[in-house]
Amino acid sequence: MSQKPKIAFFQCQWCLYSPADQNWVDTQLPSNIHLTKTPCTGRINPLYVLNAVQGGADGVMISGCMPEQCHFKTGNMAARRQLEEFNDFLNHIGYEKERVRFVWLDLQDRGIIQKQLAQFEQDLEVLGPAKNLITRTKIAEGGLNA
Amino acid sequence: MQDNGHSPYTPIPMHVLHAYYESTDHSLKTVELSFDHAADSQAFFEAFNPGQFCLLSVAGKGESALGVASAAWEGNFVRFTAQKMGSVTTALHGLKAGDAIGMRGPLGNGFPLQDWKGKNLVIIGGGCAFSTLYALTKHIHHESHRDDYGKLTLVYGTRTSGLCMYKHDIAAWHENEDMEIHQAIDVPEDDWLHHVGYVPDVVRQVAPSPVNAVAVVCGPPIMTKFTLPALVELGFAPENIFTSLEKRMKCGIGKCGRCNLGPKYICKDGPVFSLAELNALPADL
Amino acid sequence: MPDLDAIKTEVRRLLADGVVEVVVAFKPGDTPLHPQPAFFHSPEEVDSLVHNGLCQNNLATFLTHLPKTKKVGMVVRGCENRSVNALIVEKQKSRENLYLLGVPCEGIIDWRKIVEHVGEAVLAVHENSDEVTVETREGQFNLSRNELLHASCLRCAHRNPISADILIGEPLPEGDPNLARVAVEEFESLTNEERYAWFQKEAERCIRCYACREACPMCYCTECFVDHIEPRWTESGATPAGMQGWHIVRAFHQTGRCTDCGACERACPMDIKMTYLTEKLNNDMRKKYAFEVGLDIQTQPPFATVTLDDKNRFSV
Amino acid sequence: MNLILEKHALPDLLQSWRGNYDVYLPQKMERFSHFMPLTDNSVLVTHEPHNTRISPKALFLPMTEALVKFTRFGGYEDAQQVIQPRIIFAIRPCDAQAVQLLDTSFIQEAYTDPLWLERREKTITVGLGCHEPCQTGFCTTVGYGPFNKADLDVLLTDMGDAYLVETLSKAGEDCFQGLPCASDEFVEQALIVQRNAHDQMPVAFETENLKEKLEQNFNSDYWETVSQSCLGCGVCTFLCPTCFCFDIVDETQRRERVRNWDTCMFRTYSLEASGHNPRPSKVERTRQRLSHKFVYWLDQVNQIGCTGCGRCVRYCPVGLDIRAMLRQAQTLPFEVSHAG
Repeated sequence: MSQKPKIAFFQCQWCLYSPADQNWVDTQLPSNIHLTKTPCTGRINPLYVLNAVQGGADGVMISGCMPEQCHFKTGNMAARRQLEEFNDFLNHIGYEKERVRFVWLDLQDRGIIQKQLAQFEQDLEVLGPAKNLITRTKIAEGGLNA
Repeated sequence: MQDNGHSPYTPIPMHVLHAYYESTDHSLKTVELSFDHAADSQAFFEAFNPGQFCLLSVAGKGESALGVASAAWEGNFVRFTAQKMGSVTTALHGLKAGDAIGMRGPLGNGFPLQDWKGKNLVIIGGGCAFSTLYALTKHIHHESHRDDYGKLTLVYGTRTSGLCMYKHDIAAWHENEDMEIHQAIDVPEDDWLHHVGYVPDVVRQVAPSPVNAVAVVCGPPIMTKFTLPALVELGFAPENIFTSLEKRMKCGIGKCGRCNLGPKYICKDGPVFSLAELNALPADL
Repeated sequence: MPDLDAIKTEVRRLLADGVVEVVVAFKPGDTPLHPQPAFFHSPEEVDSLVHNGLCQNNLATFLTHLPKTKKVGMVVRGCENRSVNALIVEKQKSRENLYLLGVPCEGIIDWRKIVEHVGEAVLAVHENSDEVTVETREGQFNLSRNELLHASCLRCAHRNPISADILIGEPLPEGDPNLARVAVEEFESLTNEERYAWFQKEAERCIRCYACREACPMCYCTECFVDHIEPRWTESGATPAGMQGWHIVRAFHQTGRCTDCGACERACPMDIKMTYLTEKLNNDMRKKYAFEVGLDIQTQPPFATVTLDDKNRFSV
Repeated sequence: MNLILEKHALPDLLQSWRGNYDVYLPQKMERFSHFMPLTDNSVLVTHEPHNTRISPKALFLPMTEALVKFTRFGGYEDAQQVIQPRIIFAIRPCDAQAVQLLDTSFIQEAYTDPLWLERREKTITVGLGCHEPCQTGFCTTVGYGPFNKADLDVLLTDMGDAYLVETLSKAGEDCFQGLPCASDEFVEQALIVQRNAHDQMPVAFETENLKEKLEQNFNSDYWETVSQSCLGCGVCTFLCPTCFCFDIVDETQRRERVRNWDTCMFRTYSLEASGHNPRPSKVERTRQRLSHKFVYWLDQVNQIGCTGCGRCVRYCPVGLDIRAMLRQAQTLPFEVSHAG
């Protein structure tokens, strides 16, 4: 792959306890990673994931707090149910399962997010650019309109 | 094709000359736009007639139909006042001087000024729909047109005094001997020197004479609904009562079918209709 | 086959006694292939009521068109009954305001298949459990009922209404609950590319008429996600991305809510297959959370509840 | 000019056009037929089930097309579309008539839709008359017919092994150059086929005073009755050959302003920013759809805005039938107007 894979990174704003980590995410993310901070993983509507996929992301990473450590009690568990199913569903229509990754971050973890993102990037490079599911940037072609 | 060789769906480039809040609650903002190309400006003013509207276009947000609130003699710019409602008007509220914007227009028929020559005019407006009436008043009030028309009576109602638009001009008009102006607000306020009450009631109270007169009503649907019968009661013939309609619009040139009202398209055949015309159309508003 | 007279008698009684204000059922359409959903307000109107295999709509759709407090009677089949239950769970109607006349269902006939076999000049259609007899100008044709059924009806596991106030006719043997699972597994055995090619081929015929949405009893949102202007979730036109986005999210919003009645597929003017999407979701709900839609009127769908002990891939 | 085209010579003829034209003809797509570009192994499908599912208006007004492109620094430019000269082969007379009706809306003195105009000017339409009546169609009822010639460059009549080719314009004549002339006898036979087809179409409803009845019963309960089982989807209008409403939206990521088909049957169609909706329920929307076709078109161009293709009847998911609706409308009370 000539270009680095594009990653849409959804981050729960509470999940990075260490200021150094949060600062790294806020200011030093490589340009191929697009950060969207949400108030909780429970706020991440599957539509966000679809939007990222159709917007041209090669992979979607979601980071949230450990179960039982959610700032809003159960937001992350609701997210877990929905997003897992959404990922399975996208896989049902041919989108590789590995392109969506969920990381739970413990409050004690330091410096783990860099490693996780790097690992994800590496895995995506192996998979190559996403091609199943059309991105929005492609001009209309095919279908009944042709 | 438009005269400029572009598709009628393509906006002409404009720039914001001035942008300022019109009401004290910041819900209304006025933008004055200048033309990027002299040819566009010439084409615009050749076709322009008070009462027409334009589609202002913000790339990525869409288009919004707004009545032109300036008269041609004012200079080489076009004025609009927008209430913050949907995504386009919210974007409009974010504009500042120097920003680029697109515009299509002038669209619609405008007021039939030729037919009104020599007649007394009763102009009744409410809320932010007053903008095209403001353009009309400005047009008529200009020295080069004033003698063509008879007596000018203006009724303008808003919910509060803060929502009153174009305060500077309206204050000047109050001083003017040449026109009769009645301002109204819905609820009493301290220091308010004019009428208090809803526009239809104020119209009844003012009771303009229907003799050789034309009434123009422009306001929110509910105001129009009650003002039109009031004018009929006062003796205005349906042919001499005019109002400007609005509906959701997309293309502005009678193609997309959206503003269809019976066999008419409000964008193309309107927005100005006489009550006589309206009575012949289905009540699909 | 359901006893039409028994249904009519019961509907008349409901209306005459004032048990309900309106009964939702079917009446004959202009052609025998298209019976129409109808609203019966008085016992006299009931003469025209029909109920046959060609009644292709899920009547529960109309429940959310009617005022919440109105007393409604409805002739329901297995799938419709479960849709009604799901709507009750979502508080779109209370059970007290409903009277359900249950009719066991032998599957819905695809009129397009009839047209493919005998052409459109259909004069009358008669049916029994095995056979459909179609009268046309050219003569009489006997067709096998099973061949004419919709795909979702062939895999139906709940042919009898489960919570009807009165059941008209004898209960039928229930369908095999494994058929749906097998269908999903069969599809999943294809490779990613093959599955995507299938999805792409189906989705790109879409004309964005939203008949699938309107025909679905669970799609009752006042504002659908595709109607949003800001943010615009997916392309609004009939572009490849827009069509795919619509089909993905339409189906996904049915997770734990879809009764697999197949009304979406039947309504589609472009013959787009859609149930392979919702079936997958239903299958997952059964597998992961042992949840089946509409079996009662209390159990919340899995996405409306959370537990700590979910065992899934994202768990630690 | 009347010519004979043997059916076995058709594939070669079609291929011979390919050099100069994009040729569109109905071909099989899944379980229905659809106008698609001619390829080396295209097969003409005319019998399934009598007409293409999507009307050929889509060839003139695509479901989605770009109108405006956004340039950098807030500018706009016309979206460029390359439109080749085209031949639409085997378009049915009802659909061709519909295109002619749409012309009255898209090509006007004040404003003309440039994309529509260009497509129209570059298109040659070869019509194929319907020698077998279609079950849901009612073209003769609305004043057109199975061999209606409006807006066709050529009309074909299926005579079994051959087509009778009636050329109706210079452009059409050029396309069929070199074919043998039809004998008077053959033409006579074709006329019988045409007349038979015409006579076989039943009268689906009376059109006399229909306009006045619909107009005068604007507030009648009738609309409530006929719209009751309507779902509010867009099938009828999207498949309709004369429905032309479109929506204009900005696709930010593609930096384009596009138009998409839209329909008066959707809630959001007439919903205003203030939240006011002039047509808040399916009652008003159904009224709009029917009135537009059977009242407003008549006011505007004195033609019924329905060509009786029957698609809405066939594919309505709830089996609503416009013919039955209008038959019911005929029972409405009305007064003869003396005004006009």
